Amino acid sequence: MSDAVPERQAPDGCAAAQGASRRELLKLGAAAGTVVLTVRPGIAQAATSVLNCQIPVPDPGRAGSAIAPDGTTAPAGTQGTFPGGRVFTGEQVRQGLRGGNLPGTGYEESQAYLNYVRRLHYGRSGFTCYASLMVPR
Amino acid sequence: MSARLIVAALVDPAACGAFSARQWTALLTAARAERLLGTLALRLDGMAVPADVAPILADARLDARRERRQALWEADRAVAALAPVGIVPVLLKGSAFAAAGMLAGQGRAIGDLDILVPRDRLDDAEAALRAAGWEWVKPDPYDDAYYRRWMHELPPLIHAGRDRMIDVHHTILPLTARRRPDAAAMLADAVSLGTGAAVPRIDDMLCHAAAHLLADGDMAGGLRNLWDIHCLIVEHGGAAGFWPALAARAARHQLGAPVRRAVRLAHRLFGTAAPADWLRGGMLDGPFAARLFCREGWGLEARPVLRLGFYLRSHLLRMPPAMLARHLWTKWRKDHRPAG
Amino acid sequence: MRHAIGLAVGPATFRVGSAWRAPIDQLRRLYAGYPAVDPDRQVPDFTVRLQPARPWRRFVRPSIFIGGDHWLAEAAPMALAHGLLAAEMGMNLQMALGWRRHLLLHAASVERDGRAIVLTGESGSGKSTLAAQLGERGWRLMGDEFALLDLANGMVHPFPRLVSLKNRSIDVVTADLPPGRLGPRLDGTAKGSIRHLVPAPDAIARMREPAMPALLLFPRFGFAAARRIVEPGEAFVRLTEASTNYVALGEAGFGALTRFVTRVPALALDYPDGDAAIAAVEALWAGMA
Amino acid sequence: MAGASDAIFRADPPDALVRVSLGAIDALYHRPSGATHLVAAPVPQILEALAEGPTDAASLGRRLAARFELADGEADLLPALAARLAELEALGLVRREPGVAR
Repeated sequence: MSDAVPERQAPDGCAAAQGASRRELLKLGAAAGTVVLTVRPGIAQAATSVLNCQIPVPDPGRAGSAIAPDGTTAPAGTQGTFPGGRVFTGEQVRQGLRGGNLPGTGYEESQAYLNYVRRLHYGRSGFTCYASLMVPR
Repeated sequence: MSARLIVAALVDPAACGAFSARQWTALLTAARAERLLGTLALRLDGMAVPADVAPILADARLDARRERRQALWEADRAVAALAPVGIVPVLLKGSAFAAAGMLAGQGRAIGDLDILVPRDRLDDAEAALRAAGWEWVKPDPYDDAYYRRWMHELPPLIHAGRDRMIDVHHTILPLTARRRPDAAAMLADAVSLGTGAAVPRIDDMLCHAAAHLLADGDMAGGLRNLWDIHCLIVEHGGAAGFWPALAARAARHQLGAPVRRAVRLAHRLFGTAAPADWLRGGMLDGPFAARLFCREGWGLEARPVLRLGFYLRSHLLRMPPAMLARHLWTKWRKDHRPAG
Repeated sequence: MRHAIGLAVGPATFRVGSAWRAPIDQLRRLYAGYPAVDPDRQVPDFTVRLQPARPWRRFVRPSIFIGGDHWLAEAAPMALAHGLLAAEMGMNLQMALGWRRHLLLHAASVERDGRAIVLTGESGSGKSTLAAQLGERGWRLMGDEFALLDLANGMVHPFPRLVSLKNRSIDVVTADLPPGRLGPRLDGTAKGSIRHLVPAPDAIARMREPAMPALLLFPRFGFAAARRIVEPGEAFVRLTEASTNYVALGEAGFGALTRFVTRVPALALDYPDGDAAIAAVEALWAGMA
Repeated sequence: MAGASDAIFRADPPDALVRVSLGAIDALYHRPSGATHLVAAPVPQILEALAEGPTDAASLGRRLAARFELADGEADLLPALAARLAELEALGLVRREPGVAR
């Protein structure tokens, strides 16, 4: 079958140690950036197309809290915070992360909510939706 | 209810030979919803099953192997993280069954890593885990205070690189619960695995499983916990002195009644062998058995009124009445979503 | 569930149950050419449920929650008018979260002469539209959403579900097609307007026939025409991001994906409009023959 | 993680890792964890050198220098090597021998 496939390079199961050059090794000395990237479970990409998702701000476990400008939650009424109890769709957040404002919000309010979304962790309501927006392309 | 099909298939895999296509569909759907599909798939491994059932079971075995590998790896990572501060974590629930190679671990779904550490070492454990890459899931001062004051565990931590959760317990029931298990005894008598981790004694595992099933929570997904209990007894119930030791241990943990009810329910559903004096009583077991059978063939839970009753009971079990009303209202709003 | 249908797409079988009749009737019409799954004789791989978001929501402002073997708590409830879309999403979700028999790539694929082109990219890259158009122009559409990579032999298996056309691409693709191949136009969904298209008859008739992948494309719609070779390392990373079951498959997924990216040439392809994209694909293909 | 310079490190057994070259980078499948890591030089070289047997960072640096014919002390290897080892230890690809003073 492989005759029919224009091959760019031969399949190569294991690069021989000898192939690593002295020059490559010297990268040791450099203030290397990331030398390791670990593949994460990729619920994300396909979920964007199959999922009409929403992100509650804050999540129901902290219903009633307000959102501070840095995205943390605070007791309702705290000075300088914005009211919680909002729900945004994945698409609205995507637009927001690209520089638009979330619907019905001014710039600072929008940024506070987006900061909240950025701080979401796995296990928190809305995380899967947020993760689905974060696939870098 | 299709949950009865699950029980029938687990007890006697050969019974599946007579199942119709519709029964198989209901069985597989209900078992998946009860997180028992992996267990079922391992029970049925090697049996002749219909051609369209075989790949579904094979997929479930693949998932079970992966969950097992991940659970063992997370345990390994926790051991490595806690070693520098001299803490030997005691693995709980699914991770313990898998790490100790027990029957209850075969095919079992394993979610978060649960470990038990001495209460006076909680701060050290927390610091060591955070140094090794775990982060708070809820970096929220109110939640944090709530957990530390009322719960039997630290607020859940998640590993930043692996997205896996760890629950660090210092005892096995919330501090608000009426019953006060003796966590220090569980820790002191834990069995080392030689890997840097330990697991509770068998009777402690049974006490914990019974507490989890009957003294904490609304019994959703309880069929899996009851199967754990069945497997623990099948594997160890025949040992000399097992039952008297279990009775003494349950009494020490203030879990005598839940452990006895768990044994009776296991006998009632799975035919688990137990001494006659363990099977007496149980006039009130009926609703508990009915609650375990709520799952129907489309994977939904039937009997909403019965389930609501157990939901209310779960809160009475873990909270002083004064806390209850306020908490129930927020919880209801949070939880009342249609679920799988 | 009050209403139900069993159906097969590619290697996967589903039963879809619904609290309402309308979504099932629509599925019955659009999937008429697909193999049926008889609940008295077959055990489907997956269950999808279209259930009321609250018990009373079966009647009052009906609102669908997508449930099933695999589901996401965060899925927003959908209007009953979008029930067909909910059913399609439910089936996609089962595949995305539950399929284990192939490496699942979020990609479209088309076949000619036994060899396949795999097109992957984020929503809006135009892969779905491009694949649908190629499927009407001498190519066999293998799928617009998922390509299933064989874990043992490296072939790509079809998953020719209904094509989900969005917004402007609806008119572009459906202009010359008979109404019998089209679902109702669904306006006001989270992704705008959506219309489902039944793949051409040969795509359905040959839905169990795999093909050897010959080219991997990363198309991007709306840019000046350009192409760039994608190295295997980059292709690997981008495909792990495009796969929902890569991690779940463990070593088998690693083996399949490393083999795929080291054997199949990959190109990033920018194109300004659909006609340019079709021309570019035909030119690439001619150059490979 | 203090004391990386005097700690003894060891690699997993050779069958714990599957390695496939993807041109400029290598893909590693780590069987115990089920994780896939994409790594660039010098990570594969460090893992190979460590596979010869457990050792400390300084001696590992000498192994690497010998393999790649570096003059002793030609590159300021040690701090960078210690940093790479710490990364690999965090991933579970490299372990510290138990019982060694930290």
